[in-house]
Amino acid sequence: MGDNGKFRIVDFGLRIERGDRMKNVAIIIRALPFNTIRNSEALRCAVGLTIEEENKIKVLFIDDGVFSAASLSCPAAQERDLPKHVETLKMMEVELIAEEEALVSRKLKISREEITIKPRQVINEMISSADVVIPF
Amino acid sequence: MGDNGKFRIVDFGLRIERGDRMKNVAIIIRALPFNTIRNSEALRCAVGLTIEEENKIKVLFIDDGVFSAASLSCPAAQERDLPKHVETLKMMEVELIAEEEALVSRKLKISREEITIKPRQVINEMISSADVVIPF
Amino acid sequence: MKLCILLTTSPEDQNSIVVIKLVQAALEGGHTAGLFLMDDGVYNVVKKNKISIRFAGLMTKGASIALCGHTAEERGVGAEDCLSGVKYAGQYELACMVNEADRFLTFGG
Amino acid sequence: MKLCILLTTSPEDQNSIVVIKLVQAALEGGHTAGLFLMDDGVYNVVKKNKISIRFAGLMTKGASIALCGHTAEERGVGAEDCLSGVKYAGQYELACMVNEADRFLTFGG
Repeated sequence: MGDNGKFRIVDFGLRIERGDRMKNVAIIIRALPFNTIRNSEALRCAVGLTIEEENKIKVLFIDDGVFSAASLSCPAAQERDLPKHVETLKMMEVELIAEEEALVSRKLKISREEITIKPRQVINEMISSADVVIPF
Repeated sequence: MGDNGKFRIVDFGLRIERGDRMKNVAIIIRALPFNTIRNSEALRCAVGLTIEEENKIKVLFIDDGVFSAASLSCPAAQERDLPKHVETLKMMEVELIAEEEALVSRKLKISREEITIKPRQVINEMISSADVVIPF
Repeated sequence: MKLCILLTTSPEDQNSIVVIKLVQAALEGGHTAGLFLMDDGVYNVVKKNKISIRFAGLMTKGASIALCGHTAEERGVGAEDCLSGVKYAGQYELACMVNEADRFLTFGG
Repeated sequence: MKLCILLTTSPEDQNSIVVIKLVQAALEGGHTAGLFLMDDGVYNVVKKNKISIRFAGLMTKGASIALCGHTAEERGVGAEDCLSGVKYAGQYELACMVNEADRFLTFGG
């Protein structure tokens, strides 16, 4: 990327060649939604990670995590600011994806348009091609 | 028990008729041994519960908890004082019981004589007949 | 009836809210309630921890709260860090609670 | 190589020991290591918490440690409660770490 005008920050820790550092980050939400604040923290973390523009974030709801994706409009989810986080993430062009098989086997539906549904195989490929995977 | 000389402590909270208060307590250890200090805490708690002489304690290793029962002599277990706790419990006449089916399916053996092996059905009956069940 | 509860998880876990609501309901129903905190459960009554105000409220309404001093010390949580009224105790306290309780519940991980 | 680690569990979890040993090994191998603590993970660097001395040791050897001030505040853990040298930061710090790291690992519940 040397010639396209990307700058170098030589005095900022190890982030020497910023232009080379586009990172694909996969945040995985796989646990039941309301037993801890963990899933809310995962979304807050996803929002935070977008601050560094060189991070390209995906949020993947798999296994029991799809309960979080399916229940975003219920009072408990609102209490934990989940809808607000999801709206922010969409605004920041973060992809939010829920696992099709997990939804089917749990007879769940996604009502929020921010979240797209994809087969597990596709999600697995996203995980394995990510530079950084952060499971919650 | 009114006539057998058991005393009453009328000024000690709700513990009015101490003689009537023999409690069967089942402590259940069901998780893998070394990921947290939880199982060590369970045994320490069991030791503590024997201080009140009216508590009759059983420690039941079920499911993945049998790994704790089977690995009492390994260095990680010693680091967490598990053997010491088990010896103390035996001295205090606490029953230590591991689930037979869980051991078989995990191909584990119990080398410590403090721990007896019983079928799940028997353990289930112990749990359901206990006055207090403390799962760890 | 005397309801006693052992809580071993930090305020991060939903357990704290369930326990608070259970104890409130018990007290409102005219029952007695005692709490014993152990392991990360001790963080629930650290004064500087926001959730502690709700546990203080339970004590105001008559609940008794004790904690395992050993696990608190391991975490650097001294008696002075905890809500006033919380009994900085030991496993003996838990042993007595277990024996005295008409209903004893555990909320763990 | 720069190794960065996100730790979200309290010292009760074995994660803390694994992370300490990983970071030690990385530093001894001549690599750079950064830690970010979030949720109950912030308790690992509370000065009064016994395990914190081991994290202090990592900083002496060159590791950098930052934490999520928001989650610390929720727990009543102020900057003054933490080891000196720990950066009381925000999710921006984590975002940068994720971007800078050659290897990024998460240790959660």
